Amino acid sequence: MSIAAKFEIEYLQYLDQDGKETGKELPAFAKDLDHMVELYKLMVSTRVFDAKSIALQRTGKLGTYASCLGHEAAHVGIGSAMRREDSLAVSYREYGAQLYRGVKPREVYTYWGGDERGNDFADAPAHDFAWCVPIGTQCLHAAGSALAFKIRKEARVAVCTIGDGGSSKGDFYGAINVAGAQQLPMVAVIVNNQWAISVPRRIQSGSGTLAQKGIAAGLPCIQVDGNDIIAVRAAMEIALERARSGQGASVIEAVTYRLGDHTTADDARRYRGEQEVKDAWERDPIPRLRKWLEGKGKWDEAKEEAWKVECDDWMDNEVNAYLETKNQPATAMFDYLYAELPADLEAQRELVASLDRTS
Amino acid sequence: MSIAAKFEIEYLQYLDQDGKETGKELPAFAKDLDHMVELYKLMVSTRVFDAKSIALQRTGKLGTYASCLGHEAAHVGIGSAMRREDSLAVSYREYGAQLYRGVKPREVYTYWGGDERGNDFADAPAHDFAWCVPIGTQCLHAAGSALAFKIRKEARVAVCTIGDGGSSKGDFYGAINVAGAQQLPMVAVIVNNQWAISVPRRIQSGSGTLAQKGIAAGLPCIQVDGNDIIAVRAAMEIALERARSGQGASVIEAVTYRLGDHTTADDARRYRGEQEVKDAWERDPIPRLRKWLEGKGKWDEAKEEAWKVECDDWMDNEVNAYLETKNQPATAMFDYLYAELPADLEAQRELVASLDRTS
Amino acid sequence: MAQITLIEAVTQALAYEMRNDESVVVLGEDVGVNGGVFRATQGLQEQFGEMRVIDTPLDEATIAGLTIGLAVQGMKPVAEAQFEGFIYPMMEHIACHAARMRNRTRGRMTVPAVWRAPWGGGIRAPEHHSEANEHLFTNIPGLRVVMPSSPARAYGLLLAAIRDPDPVIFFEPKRIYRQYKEEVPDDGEALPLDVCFVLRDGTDVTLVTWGAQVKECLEAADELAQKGISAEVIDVATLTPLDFDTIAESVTKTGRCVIVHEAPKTAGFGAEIAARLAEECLYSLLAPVQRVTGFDTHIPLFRLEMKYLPSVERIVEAAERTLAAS
Amino acid sequence: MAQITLIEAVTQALAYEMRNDESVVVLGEDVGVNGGVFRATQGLQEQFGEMRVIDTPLDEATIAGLTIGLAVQGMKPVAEAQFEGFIYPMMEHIACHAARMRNRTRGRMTVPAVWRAPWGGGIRAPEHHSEANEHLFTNIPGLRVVMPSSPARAYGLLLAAIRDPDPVIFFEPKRIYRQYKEEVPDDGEALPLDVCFVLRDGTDVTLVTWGAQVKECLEAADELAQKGISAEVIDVATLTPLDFDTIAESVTKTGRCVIVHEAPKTAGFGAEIAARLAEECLYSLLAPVQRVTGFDTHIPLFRLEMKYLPSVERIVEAAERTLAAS
Ligand SMILES: Cc1ncc(C[n+]2csc(CCOP(=O)(O)OP(=O)(O)O)c2C)c(N)n1
Ligand SMILES: Cc1ncc(C[n+]2csc(CCOP(=O)(O)OP(=O)(O)O)c2C)c(N)n1
Ligand SMILES: [Mg+2]
Ligand SMILES: [Mg+2]
Repeated sequence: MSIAAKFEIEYLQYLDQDGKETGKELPAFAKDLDHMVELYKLMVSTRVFDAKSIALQRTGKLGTYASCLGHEAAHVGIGSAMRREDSLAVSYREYGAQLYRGVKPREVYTYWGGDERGNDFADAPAHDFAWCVPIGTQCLHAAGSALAFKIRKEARVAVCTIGDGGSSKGDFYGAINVAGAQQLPMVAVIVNNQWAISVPRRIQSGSGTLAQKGIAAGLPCIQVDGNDIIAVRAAMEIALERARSGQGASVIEAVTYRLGDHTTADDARRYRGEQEVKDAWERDPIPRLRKWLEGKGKWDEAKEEAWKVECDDWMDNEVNAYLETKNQPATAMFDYLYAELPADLEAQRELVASLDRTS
Repeated sequence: MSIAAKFEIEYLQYLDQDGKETGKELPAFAKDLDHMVELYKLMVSTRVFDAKSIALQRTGKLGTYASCLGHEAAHVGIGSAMRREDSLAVSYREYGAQLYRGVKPREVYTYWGGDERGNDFADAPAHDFAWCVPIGTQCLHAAGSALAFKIRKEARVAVCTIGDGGSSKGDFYGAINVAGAQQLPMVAVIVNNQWAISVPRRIQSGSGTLAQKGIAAGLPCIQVDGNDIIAVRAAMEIALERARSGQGASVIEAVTYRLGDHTTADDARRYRGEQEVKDAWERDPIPRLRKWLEGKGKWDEAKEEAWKVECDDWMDNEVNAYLETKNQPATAMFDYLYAELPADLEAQRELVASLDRTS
Repeated sequence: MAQITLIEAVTQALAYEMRNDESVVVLGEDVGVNGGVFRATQGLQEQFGEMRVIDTPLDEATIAGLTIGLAVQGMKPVAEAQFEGFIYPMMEHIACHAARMRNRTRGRMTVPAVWRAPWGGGIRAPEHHSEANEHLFTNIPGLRVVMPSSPARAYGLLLAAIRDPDPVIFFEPKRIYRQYKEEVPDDGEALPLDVCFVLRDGTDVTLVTWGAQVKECLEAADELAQKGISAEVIDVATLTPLDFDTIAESVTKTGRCVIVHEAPKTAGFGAEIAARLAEECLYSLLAPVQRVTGFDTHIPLFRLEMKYLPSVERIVEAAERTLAAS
Repeated sequence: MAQITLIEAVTQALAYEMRNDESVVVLGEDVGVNGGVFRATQGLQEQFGEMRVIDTPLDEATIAGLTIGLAVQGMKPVAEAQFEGFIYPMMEHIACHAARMRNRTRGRMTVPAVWRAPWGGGIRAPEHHSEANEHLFTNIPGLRVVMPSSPARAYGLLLAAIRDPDPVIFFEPKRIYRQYKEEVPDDGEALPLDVCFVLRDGTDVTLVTWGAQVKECLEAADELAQKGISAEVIDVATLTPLDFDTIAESVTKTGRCVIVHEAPKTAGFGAEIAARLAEECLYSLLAPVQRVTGFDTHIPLFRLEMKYLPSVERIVEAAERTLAAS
């Protein structure tokens, strides 16, 4: 038999679900334990933020919210590996990555609270994309960004994240395919949390791994334990370096689990069993990193308590800032439609202004 | 290193470009030399038909025409492996497959001559799709057909063909992905003729083979010499049997070459070198099969001449039938829009009828 | 007989037709165990199995293309776009194939399929979940574009849509999915797809609308009645092919017309109705036609969305304007 | 100065802007060595290299999404849809992102991109190569939809489109790509994107049109002149946002209006213009508005396509009807 091509998909894991090292030599960043403590702290604060978001929604202060519970290692792993000049294109739940890059909780709340100003990031890089609700489309925006970087010969990388569900959409394929054909500086991370609302992973695709989707585009691809931040971060570093040095794009599948409902509008008990969720909690990314750090003497209960207090203060501050935000005037719907309002729309804007005055 | 998955892409070839057997044991159908002569004859008649089409276009009797020159082994290999109850969804150039299934040259001419009636196949299976110009879309129609067959528990297979260019389109990915996820009785054949109009294969994708695109969908995939009809037909038979027996879909890449222009509206000299085309003629599928049959004592010059005469008669007949076809009345644009013409369109139809009477 | 909501009427129609015609299948994202994110397909997979209620991969082009393949091979698929704002990747298949297959093949192949989609704003949903894009389909020949505005019409029109031998786009105004209940006998009686429904007779002004705005128009008619103005209210229901005769008859009688819809004004479907009036009823018009619509902006995120949607107040005011004009 | 065709004017504008602004890049299928299937990008790759004239894989969603990514990161991409009939898979990106990015981010991110597409019928092309789908975009806020009708306007409007800070859909009427030549100085002068062009003054009837039909309207005006009827001809040029004032002024003067376009009648962009007339110029209308358009059918394959397209004869007849009416 004549063989035209051969492929292997590596699976990467450094810490098992009990926080034990698997034996593989740790990457450089993981030997910097102070840095690892920083990563741990961000994972914890992301979870605190997430719980607060749900509380806000339950008390009517927020619209539909997509929780990131359980995704902290994947998201922080992605965000922490990137440079500020890189560009991030997320879908809607990757807060851990975004917070790392400077998006503020108050911005998250403003957007999911029904106000466009949440997307006008104050501190995060201006070249990071807004939340992207139409599934998969962000991958092509990342590819376009990567193309811009390549054309301008900038040593920057465009990163996109996509769900297991999203990996079925033509846009994901289009993005990795053009990234492969044009050797674009891009990294596509499939955050496989096993569910796309109620649709389980097996219904999305017959492929054994989602990482292997990259083979279709001729890209290096790897599957990592998405609950092991060291694995996620390590794979990201390799892929980012590959892209930055002109060697093209990569696909990373981070295998994790959506511990919560799809969004606050969803009730996952309708379609998935309790046992599956219980099992997934055993793989929770936060305790395993904590155990590891505790084993290294870098973390303990007192530190945990102190950090949670800090997180709470931070959240209070952010929530207050959010709650104090007044609505935009109704005319705001016209004010960023074009660089300048076309004459033909002036009468409509005036009508809205008058309605706004009377109501 | 822990490995999550491994893949190999087989390359299949029975006859080399000189018509010599490569040593691999021939499949059963290829041992039936009379059948092989039939296949050869259809490849030749397809080429005769194609030359006539171009002549018709050059003399103003046809619109834009997409030649199949050089694709005869791939197309006849596909068509001849299928059963009548299977369904074929082509793009626009797969005449060799269609002729095998009963589409008439006069129908081809009628369609490319600007008349919808060309798609109302008289003898080909009514469940075979019309020509499909929007690239890639036919793949999903095949997937939908396969789903219908599966739902109804029919032992039928839906086959689609797609170009190297088309394999970049989201629809191709969507089709193989859902076929893999739902174990659909489908076969997707990528007819890789190296060019998508002026865009060379390498610009379509960074993937080493196009066959490996199937890995993304978790499908068995194989690359075959698309100028070796035995290889094409053998791969088709395996894939069709797999699908028919409930084992799901496959992807086949048939590597061939577009020896002519993209269509009669194209001039390939603008973008590709003469040498490349010359080299490709060395791999012409027709002489190699002829040499092999001649070696087996099943074919000779006299037979060739006799068959060409038969082909010419057949073409004369078809061309005459085509040229005798009167235009539809202009009102025909209304008559197959809905099962029944909606009342609101009656006045428009009447206007067209009156214009038609006066012009 | 139980009282049911509009969304329950959708489910009832689907279940009825699936029981009576085994070629009917449902497909889309989350339509299976979950019963759809709005519960339109609730219970159907349990009743009819995974082969007839099919969760698809997350790709709208895939859903649209599968639907065409199914329909061409003799099934009657009812596909769901989870929200109207995600329907764009279905358009190539709908416009290039569903709408054209019969024409392309001179009747050899047909696409008796339905595309359902929750439509419109007003439910405080996230971005892209509030679109009103009927205009994307009303210019495509070969399609029917249908929008119910009550539980009974949802039931009857959806049955008609499924039975129709040609492709139908069926937009469900999600704002009124659960707005009220009414008795809808599960008798399998379809409603016609070629008529507008006159919901209220009147003599002074005609309010023409469809979908969720029917409610506001009926309320506006009440308010106008209190002011001594008699408004006729027409629910267009099937936008294309349009039953213009019913509208023309009404406007010929009243001489005044207010068209109300949620999509942006410019090139919305209201333009077509106003255009037909300018072509065919000019001499009956006693006052300029009025359009009360969404603005030519994107529907804002939910804090401001109610300022975008046509309100009773704006409709009443427009109707009064038509009366002041002459 | 050489005389050039409309398509050469497109090339000239692209080359001008690429020379003067290195953020301008061109991308699409076959735009490179081949120079596009109509030669719109002929010679550009030779001049500006593979990094600025980019052949993409064959996926329209890919082209559209890349374009947005490029634009957001500060480039000025000009994307090509090879034919307007293949633009559907671009729509999600155009409608959900290009048109909304500025609004979504309160001005933080913008999409200064152009999508070019050869548009319309009449060139004896195969199926799907003759579509006139401007209506798909005219209802989308945040876009500009532009269509030139002469070499000079193609040059000036395309320059304006590329320089515009917001997304522009630029439809090129392929039937008149090479219809005639005129002098078009390569002076980098853009034309405004917010005005209709009055191409011929008249007093009796206003012919409103765009794209390829401008030619038929001008010919119709000649014929009408011979019959003693003075027709004003307006080339809308930028469909949205619309310069309705110019149209209103004309119709207020003439009292009669014939709208001519190639797309199907129902819910075509002509409906919007007729609707505006019914709303804003009712009292000036001396006769019913007339629309001379493609029919509400798919444009037939080429043997019958000329029976589908608006003809001089149909335009003249409609104009005469408006004069007979009053
Ligand atoms: C194009 C499109 N189709 C459908 C939806 C509705 N929708 C929102 S999230 C979702 C599931 C996404 O699943 P996945 O990609 O796995 O991401 P996850 O939510 O698990 O992070 C769907 C179907 C959408 N937002 N966009
Ligand atoms: C969606 C779509 N985009 C663009 C085109 C224009 N077009 C027609 S054929 C073609 C190239 C197709 O190449 P390939 O898929 O390799 O098939 P081949 O012509 O080589 O058989 C293109 C771009 C089209 N028909 N449909
Ligand atoms: Mg998921
Ligand atoms: Mg090809």
